[in-house]
Amino acid sequence: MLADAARGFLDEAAPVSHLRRLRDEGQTEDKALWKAMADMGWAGILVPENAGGSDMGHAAACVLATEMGKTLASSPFISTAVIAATALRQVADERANAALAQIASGDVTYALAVDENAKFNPEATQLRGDREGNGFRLNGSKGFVVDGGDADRLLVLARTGEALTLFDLPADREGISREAKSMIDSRDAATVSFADVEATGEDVLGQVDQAMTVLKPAIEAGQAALAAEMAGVAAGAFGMTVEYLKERKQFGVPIGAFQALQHRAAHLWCECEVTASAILNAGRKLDEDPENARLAVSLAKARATDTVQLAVQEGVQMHGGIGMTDAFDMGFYMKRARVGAEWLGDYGYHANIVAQARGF
Amino acid sequence: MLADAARGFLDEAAPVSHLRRLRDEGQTEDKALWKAMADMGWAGILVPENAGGSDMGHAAACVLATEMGKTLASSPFISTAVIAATALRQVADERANAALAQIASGDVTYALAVDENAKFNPEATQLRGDREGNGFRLNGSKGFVVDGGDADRLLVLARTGEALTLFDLPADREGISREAKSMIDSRDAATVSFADVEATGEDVLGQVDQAMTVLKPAIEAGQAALAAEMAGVAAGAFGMTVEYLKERKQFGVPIGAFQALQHRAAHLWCECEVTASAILNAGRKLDEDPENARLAVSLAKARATDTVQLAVQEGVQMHGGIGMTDAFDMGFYMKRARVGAEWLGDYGYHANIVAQARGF
Amino acid sequence: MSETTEQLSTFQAELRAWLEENCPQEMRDGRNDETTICWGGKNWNFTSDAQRTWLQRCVTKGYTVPTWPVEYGGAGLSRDEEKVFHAEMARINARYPLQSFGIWMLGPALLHFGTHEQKLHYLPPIARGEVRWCQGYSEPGAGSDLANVQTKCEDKGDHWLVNGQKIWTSYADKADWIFALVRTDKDAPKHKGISFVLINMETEGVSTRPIKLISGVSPFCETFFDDVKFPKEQVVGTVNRGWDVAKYLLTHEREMISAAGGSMGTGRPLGAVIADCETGETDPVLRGDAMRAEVDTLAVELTLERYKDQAEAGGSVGDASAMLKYMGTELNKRRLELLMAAGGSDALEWDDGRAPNWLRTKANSIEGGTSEVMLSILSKRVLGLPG
Amino acid sequence: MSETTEQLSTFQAELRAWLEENCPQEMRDGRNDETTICWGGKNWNFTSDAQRTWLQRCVTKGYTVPTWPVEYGGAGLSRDEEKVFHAEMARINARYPLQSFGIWMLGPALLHFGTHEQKLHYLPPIARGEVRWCQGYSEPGAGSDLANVQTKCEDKGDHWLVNGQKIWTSYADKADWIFALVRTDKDAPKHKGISFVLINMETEGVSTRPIKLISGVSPFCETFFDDVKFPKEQVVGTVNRGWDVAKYLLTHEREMISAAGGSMGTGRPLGAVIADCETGETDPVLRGDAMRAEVDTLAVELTLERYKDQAEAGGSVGDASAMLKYMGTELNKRRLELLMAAGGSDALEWDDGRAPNWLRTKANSIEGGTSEVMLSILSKRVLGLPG
Repeated sequence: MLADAARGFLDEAAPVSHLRRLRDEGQTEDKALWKAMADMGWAGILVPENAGGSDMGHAAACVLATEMGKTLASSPFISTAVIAATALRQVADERANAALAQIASGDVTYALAVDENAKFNPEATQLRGDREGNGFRLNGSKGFVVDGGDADRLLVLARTGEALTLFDLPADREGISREAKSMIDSRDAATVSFADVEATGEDVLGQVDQAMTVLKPAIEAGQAALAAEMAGVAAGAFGMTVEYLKERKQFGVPIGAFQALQHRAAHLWCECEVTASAILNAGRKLDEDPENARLAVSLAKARATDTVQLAVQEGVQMHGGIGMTDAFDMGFYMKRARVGAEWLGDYGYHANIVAQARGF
Repeated sequence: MLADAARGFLDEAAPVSHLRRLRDEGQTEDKALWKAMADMGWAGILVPENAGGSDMGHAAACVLATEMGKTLASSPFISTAVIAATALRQVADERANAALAQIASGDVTYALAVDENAKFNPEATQLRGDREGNGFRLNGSKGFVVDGGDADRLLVLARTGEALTLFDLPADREGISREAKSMIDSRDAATVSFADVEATGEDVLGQVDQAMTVLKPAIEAGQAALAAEMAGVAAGAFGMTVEYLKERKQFGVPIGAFQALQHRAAHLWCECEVTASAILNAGRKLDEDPENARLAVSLAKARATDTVQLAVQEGVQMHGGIGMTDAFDMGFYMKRARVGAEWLGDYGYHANIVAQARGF
Repeated sequence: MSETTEQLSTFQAELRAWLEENCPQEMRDGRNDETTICWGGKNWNFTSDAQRTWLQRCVTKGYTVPTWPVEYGGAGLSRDEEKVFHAEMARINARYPLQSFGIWMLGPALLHFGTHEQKLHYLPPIARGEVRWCQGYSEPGAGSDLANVQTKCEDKGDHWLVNGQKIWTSYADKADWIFALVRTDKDAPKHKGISFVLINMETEGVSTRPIKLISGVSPFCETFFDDVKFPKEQVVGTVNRGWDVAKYLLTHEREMISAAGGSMGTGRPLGAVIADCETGETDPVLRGDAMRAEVDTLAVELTLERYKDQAEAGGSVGDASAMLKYMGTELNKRRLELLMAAGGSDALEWDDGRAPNWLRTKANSIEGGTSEVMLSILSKRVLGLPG
Repeated sequence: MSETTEQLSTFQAELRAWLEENCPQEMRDGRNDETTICWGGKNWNFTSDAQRTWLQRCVTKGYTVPTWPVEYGGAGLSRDEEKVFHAEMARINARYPLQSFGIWMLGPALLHFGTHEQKLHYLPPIARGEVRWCQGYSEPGAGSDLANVQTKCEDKGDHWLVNGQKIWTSYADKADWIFALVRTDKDAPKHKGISFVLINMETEGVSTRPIKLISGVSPFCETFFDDVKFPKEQVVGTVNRGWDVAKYLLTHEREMISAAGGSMGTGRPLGAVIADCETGETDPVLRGDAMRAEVDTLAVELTLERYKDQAEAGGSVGDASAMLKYMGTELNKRRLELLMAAGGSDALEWDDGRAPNWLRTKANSIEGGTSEVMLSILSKRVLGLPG
């Protein structure tokens, strides 16, 4: 039901042509679209009702993310409505509630600034948060800050001595400079530099030296939603491909009548179905038993990463020459899939977590 | 030319039914067959002419091994004519020449006793060769000694202090006991135990503490020949499968008319062709530049291991139910392929050598 | 059908206590391979007293067929209760008390197509492990084309007369009864002249011959019918409409073979075996492949559960069950290849025991419809591709 | 054709000395990507003086087309000498002085099917990098069916008149001439009414429109012929037998695309890139996949060499070249996927430069005949499977 409603809205308001238009205009953000999503309760899907949210939970967030993936809708949904909202909920003090309300209303967007190298690895954070008086002074830089070019606020992971602390800062705080990157998926990502940025105890999200208490659930929620989006990207690419197999004629017959393509398409469908199970399971687990969702989330992200790669590769190949052209949408799916594969941990990262959880 | 002659002989003297008959009779050895091979110069293919061999080189040995693989001919060819002959050639003293002559004539067979655990790893040898007086006392045991149940002599790798020494012993030396194993490929392999086995300096092949000088070329020659045999096993299984695709009718047409099977068969053919190149290259390299053949040999073994697995798996699957029955030959190919995958280093072992040689 | 959480908790607590008291220690090793399965039947030889005791105790509670109605020998569990049941069984590593083609296949077919009399007559003996069934679908040369039924079954007024031959009949040499597809109208179109019949294997004219597989075992037979007479009422569903029953059953068979994936082989989790392997930690190829296989295994198991939930909720699984069959069996082959690789040369000896399991999995993607047939079904019926 | 070892050694020594003296340092970085290739042609803008110098020096020795006969601008090298040539070039990481469709495709076609006059007229300007050629094979909607040629070419007595449209013409907007398939007999069977013609791109009525690819670049164009007239002698081979030339050329194209595999991408060996990757050493999935790709790369390269040897020895490669195309391009896609994975988030930025190469490889298994067409060719013509 939620899926149907979302699909109806997205097909209308954010089809692939919408992303294409943004790209052609050199934009990565559509404020009106995000406002419309907020009005439907999407921005507040993980925000408590008393803070103005719809509080529908992670499984529902995954449903939305999947639908967004199908049309490649460009929005700060995962960064803001999933990751930041989940982080803020772990704190749940007055200030956090106010921030949650601003998320739900669509007025404030967030980005997560964690990565410092080419691979996701929060524990390796080097950005320094040196104690100074009652506060901190931040120095260092973050790369691949998804949605970081346009975001109003940043969640910044910093090394405070031996431990890690999470800061919630306005993006225009003095000393922060952002450089928007030209990304292959035509979405927003930035490098963010911190030069003597001052932060107070007020800016710390959760407890000093206890970043992971807040960040772990936020990252897991984000990984699950991203996996869901990737499953949607796979489904979108697969849908286009199956339609093409039925329509396109070659040597006098629809190419979907060729058994080799039939079997590959059927195999891909099976992979999509199996991945869908892992996504459903991750959303449910985050709602029902969030303390123990690690395995379920990594399973979903690993499967989705694998499946979406196969879906876009088969998508391009089965479309033949037209699949390679920029004028056709398949390339957008392939590029988004590549970004989704890397963000918040790649296949090997998550498969390794699965293996460890399974005792090897 | 050599291949054609070999094929003619093997189709007649050692088709798969020959291995089946040996198995059904509980045998692993056919002395008459080996004698016939020796008479054709196969046993002496790597033996110098002055020791009665045909000295045709490693590329030729690989050609023979490939043909033997096609019909699953059971013989001590790799253990004796390739591995032992190559080892003995490294020494080339009078005693070694006499031993080479006995190999060439087919009168003496060898087995290589190296493995002690489930994975090939000569450097990890623990079997003790303690110095005693002018000689040695051997204690320990070797597993997966291929052709070791029937062999007349054993090449035994032993730890002599920090270093390794290779012994060339008669299999009936006092203190040696052999237990033939029931192997899935119906070929000869044994566990060999050494209890206070006495060896003299005469029994050392090459220099004391210098096993690898002799053993490394011997193992590389064996690996190349085994890779070649596996390429032959793949070709044999593939040949049966293509024939079946042409003959077998299902839903009223030959199953080879189904495009999905056509493409899989064509892909398999491509894999076989590419592996054939790696085999040819390994044989040539061993003949022309044996000091630097490590990469070429591991490349061949890795590729052959991969290809033969695909060939037998597709072979069974494409044959459907009949492929699963013992009455049909495909199972013999699958089982030999499995043994060939493990002997003298598995895929990961050799792929790792390739990676290291390529700088990663 | 839907219980409150409280009811479920009560059920779980009672079940846990019952299992604790009734499941013999020997039956708690989680094994599920050819040497430990209890197949039941008239001539069954229990491999241990514990196996006999465990079966008998489960029979009294209906736990051999937990979801079947109580009147037919089951426990009448709902889908949620069934999940609890399996979870509690798994918690103590309990072996299944009984497995059989009667449970997996004939039971579901009779529950759906059988008359009340047929259900009462045939189901309870299955639930009690007293009658062992085998299936007679495939015929020599027909291969994947299951509707290509040549075995002739003539209406002789007061009885049927059947002549012909079946192949790939699992354990026909050990079964008491067979359910089979026979041709009752040779002039009708291929799918319209088939009936689904039940025949006692002791009937005069029935004979079997085991087929030895490459794994060395003989789970399959050829089965011959030579002027075999049997009563008119031993037909399930409508005469000449047996293909409907067969199609329905194929769905169950697919799920069964797929479900077997997770627990086949050694019964130990794949990761544990790889971890034990000498080079498992250091060989990135083996470790990487094992990681992939583990990810896929968990996801396929979740999919099986999801489809069961869907079926329980009234949604039809239908042709999509071909996906479970395909993915489950292909995955299982991959898993057993990895177990063999992890076993190195030790696994190459027959005595080691791994090889027969490994070779047996090669049949998984052939029996009950090949992977190729599954993909064709999916491509045409689920994706709607032409041809 | 076969030299003594001594002759080869002499050639090698001379070549090495020549290269040492003549190959500019800047041309020794082994690069071979869109930004560094020298395509030549009337309007070519050299990217550096070194690029110009390097081309000119190679032209004087015939090293732009080392195996072509000297009279047509080549160096007349034998197969063994060619191997030495490539080995010595690789030893100093020398860039190719010139690449073009004239060298790869039209040249071989003319050498095989052209008249002596045609060879003398067309080949030397290709060898000197003065004329840049493009190919006009595919037409809109025809896809893999290259013989589905609709572009109409009429015999007007003293000239040809051509009307129609080509698609996927590589760099047509930068080319001086095009070689194209046109239909000269619309009533003949599909493969029997096609001719292989040569048209100057400056001829009135020829126009092009670039096609932007997902990688952001536009290596392909649509090319339109609108009442284009050209001389009667600009036909290669026999009129209406152009398909023979096309088939022959496809073989060369397959080898070309396949051969490009090894050197495409960053030009660095895969392993080095993986080793640099943060998680390359510890992530068994990435490392295992890279090991596999490296094994396959070396074996495919050996296969290409083997087939070249075979062709040199007089054996026909023929349809088996479809294997080189298929294996080479599929492998190249795998390699670039791995390079992207090794690059992590850095590789996701356009400025990084890896992404265009990665996306470009996706076309490799489509252009010049899809992987599916290659597999069908192999299955029918090499394996002899029916249908």
